[in-house]
Amino acid sequence: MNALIFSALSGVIMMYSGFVFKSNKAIRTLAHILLALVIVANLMELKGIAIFEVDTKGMLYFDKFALLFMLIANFCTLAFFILSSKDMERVGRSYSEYFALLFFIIAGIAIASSFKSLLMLFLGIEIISIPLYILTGTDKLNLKSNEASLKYFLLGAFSTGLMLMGIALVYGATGSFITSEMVVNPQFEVLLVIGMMLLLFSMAFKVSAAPFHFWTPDVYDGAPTVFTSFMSTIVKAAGFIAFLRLFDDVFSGIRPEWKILVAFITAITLFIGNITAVFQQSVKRMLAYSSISQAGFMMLAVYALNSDAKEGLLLYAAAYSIATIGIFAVLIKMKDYTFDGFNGLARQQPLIAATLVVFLLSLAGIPLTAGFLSKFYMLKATINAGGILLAIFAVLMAAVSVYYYFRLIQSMYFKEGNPIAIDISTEFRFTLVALAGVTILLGLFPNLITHWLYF
Amino acid sequence: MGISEILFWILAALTLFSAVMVISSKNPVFSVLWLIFTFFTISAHYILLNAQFLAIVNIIVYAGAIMVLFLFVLMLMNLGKESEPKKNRWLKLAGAVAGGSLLLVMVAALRHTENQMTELVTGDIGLIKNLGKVLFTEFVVPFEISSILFLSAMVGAVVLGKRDKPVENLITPAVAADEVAVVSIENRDV
Amino acid sequence: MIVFLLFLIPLIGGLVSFLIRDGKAVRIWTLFVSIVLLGVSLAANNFVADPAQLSFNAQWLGTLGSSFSMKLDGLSKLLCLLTAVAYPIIFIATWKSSYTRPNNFFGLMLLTQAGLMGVFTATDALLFYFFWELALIPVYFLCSGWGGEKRISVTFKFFIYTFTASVVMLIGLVYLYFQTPDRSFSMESFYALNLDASTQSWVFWILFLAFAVKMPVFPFHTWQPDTYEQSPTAVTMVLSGIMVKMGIFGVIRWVLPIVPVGAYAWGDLVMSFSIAGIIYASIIAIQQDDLKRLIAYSSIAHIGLMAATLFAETRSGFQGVMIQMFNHGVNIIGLWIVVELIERQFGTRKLSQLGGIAQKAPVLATLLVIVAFANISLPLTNAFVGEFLMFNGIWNSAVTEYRIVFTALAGLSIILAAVYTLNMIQKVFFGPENDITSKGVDIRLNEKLALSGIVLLILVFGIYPQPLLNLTSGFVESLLTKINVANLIVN
Amino acid sequence: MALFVIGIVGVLTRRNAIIIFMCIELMLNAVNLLLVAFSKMNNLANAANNPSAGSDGQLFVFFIMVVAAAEVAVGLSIIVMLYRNTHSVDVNFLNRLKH
Amino acid sequence: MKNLIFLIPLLPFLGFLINGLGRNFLSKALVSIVGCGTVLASFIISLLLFINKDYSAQPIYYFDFINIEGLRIPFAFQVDQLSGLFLLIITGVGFLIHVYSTSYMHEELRAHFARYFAYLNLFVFSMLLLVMGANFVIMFIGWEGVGLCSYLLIGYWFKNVDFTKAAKKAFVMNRIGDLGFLLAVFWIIQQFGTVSYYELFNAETGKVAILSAQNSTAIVGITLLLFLGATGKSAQIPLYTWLPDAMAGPTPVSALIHAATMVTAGIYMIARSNVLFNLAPLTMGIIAVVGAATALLAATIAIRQNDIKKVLAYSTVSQLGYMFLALGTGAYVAAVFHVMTHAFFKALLFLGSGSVIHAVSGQQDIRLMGGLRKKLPVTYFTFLIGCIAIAGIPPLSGFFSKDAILLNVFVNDKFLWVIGLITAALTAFYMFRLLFITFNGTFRGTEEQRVHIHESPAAMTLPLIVLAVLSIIGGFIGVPELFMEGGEWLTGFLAPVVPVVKLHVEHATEYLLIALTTGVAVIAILLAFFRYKKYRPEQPSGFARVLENKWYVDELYNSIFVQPLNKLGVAANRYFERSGIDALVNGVGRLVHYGGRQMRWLQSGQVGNYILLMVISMFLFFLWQFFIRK
Repeated sequence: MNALIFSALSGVIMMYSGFVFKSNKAIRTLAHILLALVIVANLMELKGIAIFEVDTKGMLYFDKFALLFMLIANFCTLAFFILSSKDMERVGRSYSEYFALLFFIIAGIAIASSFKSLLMLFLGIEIISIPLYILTGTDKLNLKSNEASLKYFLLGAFSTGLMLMGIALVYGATGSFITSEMVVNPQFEVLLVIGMMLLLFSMAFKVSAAPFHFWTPDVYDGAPTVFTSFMSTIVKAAGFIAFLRLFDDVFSGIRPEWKILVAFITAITLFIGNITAVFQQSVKRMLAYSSISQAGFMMLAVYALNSDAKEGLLLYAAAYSIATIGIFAVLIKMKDYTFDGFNGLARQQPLIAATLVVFLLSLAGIPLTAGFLSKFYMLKATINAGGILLAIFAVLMAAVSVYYYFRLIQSMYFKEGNPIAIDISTEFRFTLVALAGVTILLGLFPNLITHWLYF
Repeated sequence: MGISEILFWILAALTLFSAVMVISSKNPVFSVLWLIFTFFTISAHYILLNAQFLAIVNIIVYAGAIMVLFLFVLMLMNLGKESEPKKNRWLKLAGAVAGGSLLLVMVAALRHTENQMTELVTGDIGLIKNLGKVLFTEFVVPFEISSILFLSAMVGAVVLGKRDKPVENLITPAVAADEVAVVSIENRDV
Repeated sequence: MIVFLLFLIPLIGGLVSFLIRDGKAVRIWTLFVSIVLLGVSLAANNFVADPAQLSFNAQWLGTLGSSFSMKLDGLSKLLCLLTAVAYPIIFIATWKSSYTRPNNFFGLMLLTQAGLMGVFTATDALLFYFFWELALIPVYFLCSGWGGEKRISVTFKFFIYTFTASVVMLIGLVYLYFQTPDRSFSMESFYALNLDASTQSWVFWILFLAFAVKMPVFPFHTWQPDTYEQSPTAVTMVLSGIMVKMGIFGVIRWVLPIVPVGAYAWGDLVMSFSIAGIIYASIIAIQQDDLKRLIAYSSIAHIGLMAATLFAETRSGFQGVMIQMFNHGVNIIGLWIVVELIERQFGTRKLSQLGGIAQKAPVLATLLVIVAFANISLPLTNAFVGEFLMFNGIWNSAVTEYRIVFTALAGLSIILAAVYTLNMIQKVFFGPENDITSKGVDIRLNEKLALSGIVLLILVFGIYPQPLLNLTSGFVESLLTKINVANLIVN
Repeated sequence: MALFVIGIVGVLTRRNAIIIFMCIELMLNAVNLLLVAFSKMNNLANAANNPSAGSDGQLFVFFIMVVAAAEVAVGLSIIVMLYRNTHSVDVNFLNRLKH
Repeated sequence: MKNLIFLIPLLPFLGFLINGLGRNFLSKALVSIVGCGTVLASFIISLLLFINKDYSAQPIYYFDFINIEGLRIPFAFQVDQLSGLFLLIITGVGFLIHVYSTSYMHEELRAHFARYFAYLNLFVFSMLLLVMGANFVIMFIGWEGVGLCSYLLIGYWFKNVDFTKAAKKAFVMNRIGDLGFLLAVFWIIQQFGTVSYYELFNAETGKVAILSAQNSTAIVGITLLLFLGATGKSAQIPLYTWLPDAMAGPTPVSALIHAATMVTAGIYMIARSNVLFNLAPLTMGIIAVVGAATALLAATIAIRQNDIKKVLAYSTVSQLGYMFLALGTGAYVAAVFHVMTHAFFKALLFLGSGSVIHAVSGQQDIRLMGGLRKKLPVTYFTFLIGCIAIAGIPPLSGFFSKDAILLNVFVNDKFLWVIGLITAALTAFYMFRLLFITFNGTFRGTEEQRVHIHESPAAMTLPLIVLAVLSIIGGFIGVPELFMEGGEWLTGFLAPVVPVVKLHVEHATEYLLIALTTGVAVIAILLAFFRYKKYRPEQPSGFARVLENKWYVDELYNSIFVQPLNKLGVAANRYFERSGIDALVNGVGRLVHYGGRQMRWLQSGQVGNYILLMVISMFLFFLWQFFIRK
């Protein structure tokens, strides 16, 4: 609750900061401070200190899982701010508003990750989505951005419709929106199943799982790269948390009904994400597809739905977000977004190239990085849930993913070229290295995150 | 078959008809008008279902504010005339067929429960007084949270509309209209 | 504790060498590290009797049921020794090769060594997997960064191939983890498993695939000749001398004792493929014009024999495989050194362009002939002992009905090996000189040193192999017990 | 239910962004209607003794309307922005981003 | 004395090491001294052993070569009568060849000279290991060792590509036999659990005697495989073709290979395992037939060869066939006896031919020789003795050993005896053809060569003389009792290893046979004399051409083994490897790539299509969930 309120307030403050401060630097500093405050508040709550006592009537419940995820999300956002917030200046003039929207999204994430009522789920998802529609379209003179924004909006609204229908049907079958108060009326079980399916589809849409992923590449590609970075990582992870919670709380009773469906969706997601990524020439678009394939892996958590899955999802969220944010942060600095644009980067910027390698290895799931362990958790959870074939399929697809991630490494290290990277500050380097360090650290000691769940 | 039931069937038929007209009208303006008509019939449904408050809000917010906004934008863009190029016939057909099949499947899955849904009851929970009470006790948190939503929508409209002067002027009233709508709802509740 | 040192020394040494900018200094440093490691390894093999010293256990990933545990038993000792011996020889042999960014090169080399040491000593499945990949990644960078013309695509194929297989193995390991009663990745728990026959038979494949690709067993071998051809020679030495042993090691440690029934059920098939691979690779080796490819195919043939022997499940066979792992490592490194020398001097590896080097470089020729004859396992060279025991193992196998056929067909390899190896000697060293080779000179001191070291190892273990046999005899005994007990239970 | 599907079909068959948007609104209305019906249906038994029973469904409808309003604001501003740049609201025109 | 046994092989090995490592420093004289001295020392020790009768079937254990549970292979020597005899032959004849070589190879560069002696020493070492080893594995070490050395020596002049190819051929052919040997060893291990001769063949506790009776298939298998090994090493059908090609090496090497060492290994091995072979009559039959066939085939080829060394080479093959014929009829002693006499006269002949070649500046074609009798008296005379000996004219050594063999064969199988007899006649014929063409008539070479002809130095003639003497008297250790009281000394000597089998033949028959053999030989010699007294080069025609081309066996092997193997390799490499397996592997990658490309079309960029696809998939999901799943 702390973080939710703080972030919402921060959003409001940022909204007005544009009138107060004229310098972007001041706005940026303010945003950093506010985010730090949010994190502090979050930590305090995790330690059991709540600043605000709000009775949510059982609609929100901030358990360790949610808080921990919020913490991860906030930390990743902080990293994102440090690495890329300067680049938001290049998107458009409404600098402070961007921050405001980002803070609102964080608030939405807080809601989506701690909902206990379908209403809250709906509101949370919408609070996340609406600012995203806007952020996607912020590069107003760029037709690609416009187009992406409209596509995102239309499809998003469509999926909202599906979600609402699903909620309505679930409500019809159970008589309540509060997850703990649901009583399944056996007469209406078929309603519940249809509702579940609709919710499944719409959530699959939000986390860009196939075959509801079509918006993802276009939107990620069209959106200003800074915001792609944010929306493809933290927001997506939040979607998964919500997804997991929803199915854990509401539909765990009818698991046989959806287990195969989820497995199927997972498999197609993995397949489409990886296979299509192979052919991409633009790193940005490749990352978009890679995010689909990573989503496939996270879907395994939904499939497995056990404690490993939850731990793993947290780890996954952290690992995936850090790595992707890092890569995007460098991508933003590049002139040329194609693979060839990275040729020879290792010569020019050895340190940055090395950190990128760490991130890519993490995404590919190579041991000693957080990416491996998070994938490992997912596989473990899946096998525990009996999906050994699915696990095998997943690792095969992971092997495919190595192909496109390593293409970038090849470009940087083994090809000659003269890439143009602009505006790389010491601070930027330092943060990247720190993130790489975190990636490796988590790869060695995942308990750093997961033990919070149990202490 | 009571009067309310007859009414229900008539309304239902009207609703569906107007909805079909929405999607089949060649002229977008007519579509909007048909949509408004649909909203009216839905409001009538609400009344049948004893949800008077919703019926009113529906008319005010949807038919009043939102649809006017739509119309406004349409007029602004000068899209009143048939401007839609021919869409691939096959694609259209495929869309219709796919949607139709989806309907069929869903209805088939739901056929056991279909009967239940038409039963109508009376009651007074739909009254503003009762709803307001619940809204500000149990549902106060989502209510506040929805303000975040509005704030972000507002900021968004501002962000998107900022640069070009003429459009900015256009968008701002839209936001204002929303604000007004919210305010009006709040006022009514209280 | 000393086992941890085996891993730690190259790891730290490798990380340090990244920081040494000076090319000369980094060479000296890495050589120093590798020699220290050799010392430690020898000490571990000979002077440390305390079992507590030979194992290492630390808490790690407790919630996952995995711990950082390592142990030196006979098998690990042997392979660690091989790794430790090979590196100084490789460094000395390639002393004069110049590399761009030498600090990265040597750093990665040592990291690979750390990974190898880890693979050979890990007694925890997850840890094993970690090391497995740790050994792979630096090699990928080494090959891609310093290799030949087509290095990028070739190495990529190699990497994806092995990676794919290894992740499938990971699934198998996790599956096994869930079968253990105490939910643990430790080797002991895995060994204690007693799965039913049908489970074993598919788990076997999941596990075996990774090792089959790594070894490689026909028909998973196609990455190998290309990779060997394109890699820098020092890396090729590591790859063929040590890394392929990871596959065999893996089967011995992680397949046979865990799914003995599966191994028994599929043994005939695997043996058939391995032996087909021996003949196939030998026949192709005869046709090769490129020295590196020739040796690569020869290696496939040799490894095929080892793979086949593993599934014969006899004492003699296992002993043979183990001693052969060591010996093959030594021999093939020797061959690569020769190739490196030839290529550096004459700028070509094509058999058709070489010839008559024996006149120009008699020392090289002599040493090569010895190494080459070790490659075809002539008696009194080290390889003979291994192959003798392996053939004997297959012949005396109790688990296959086709033992005689297998032995006879596998035996063809000693004929075919003679054909291609002598072909190679003849075309490279004998005959008249030509334009390319007439400029040649004999080898330098460091190269003599490295090759002499190899030759010395070849002869010493060829004449008196008993120390190596003793090293692993205890291990083989326990391995056989495990396999047999498991077979008995099921039958 | 039929209304919902008509909405979907509308989304499918039209290419004017605004009309698609309207069809989505249609879908939302279908949901609203359904919710109200369900809220009645589920509380048949206890409607008598608890005056506020079933109000959650209706309030949900209320929130949907709120959200829909916000969406309309954002959506229309996006459409307008696009129109400014392209002078078209034809979604099929939007295929600069593909593959 | 026994303590010195280990020195017998070790000394030549040391010689090898010294000469090999010091080849750039040691002078030729020093090399010669080391090379010959070590072998001489070994010979002296062997002789002392012989004189002291220090023979025993008990192995002398040194260390464990391989010792794993269930299989213990000690590094041990066994010097009994059989190996003792071989030791004498190897070191004795070997020494003479070494001495001969010091002169023959004198024109080589210093380093190569040393290399040559190093190889020679290694050769002797390997052969000693072969005969001294106390078990099959040690024997195998020597067995392969001589293969290696023959490879090195045949390819000694490595600049010549053909020579190195011949060396390769020798090694590969040998390896085929070695494989048989090796498999036999495994089978022995499986059957008996040991490879030690003592444990296997010992009359009291020998495992063969105890275990074998029950399983005759195994025995037949083992013996057949062993025999396969022997055919490789001892140049029998079908693996004999390497031996004539092995003439590529320096002539003394040929002498060493053909006379004293290598090729006798097979005989030694079979004689050594006579216990085993006696239990396998089938194998014995096969050996006899193969031996006879080889003897005849090689003899026919030898008639038409024009290379002086090739004639001798085929003669060797033929004589080896004789020995196998003897072995096959159970006459182990006769075979060993023939090995010994053959060692003498064949070494003599080879060294003689070397002397000839040396004299005519490296010319080997007898068609370009002739009339050398006057110029090379010593050579001619010793060569003549060699020819008489090999032709089997009494009382030279060849007569006795050949007679012993034929007698045995006659008792066992009349048909094979006829073949033996024909072979004997052919032998006499081709040897004297060689003699006459080479030494009689007039010189047919170039003028330059003619001027250059000279008798060889003492270091070469001396060994010739010694060998000639041995060829004359060597037969007396096996004189049949028919001629001399207390004859058959060799049989008695070898009795501890090879049980004595008494033949029951009438004296009259025996005399008749002797007369027949001798008569046939004499007739053949006369024929040769008349035909080749005045030789003129002639064009072979018809059948002669077939003979000159060695029955086209090489071509046959080439077309049924070598070519298909090469073609298979090329095909495997090109079609199976590249476009088969590898293409499959790459194909997976390409498929993924292709799939990626096709997948892109789904991403059409059109919102309408996206929604349509979503709706269709929703529809399918619903369909599946509610109608298909249940």
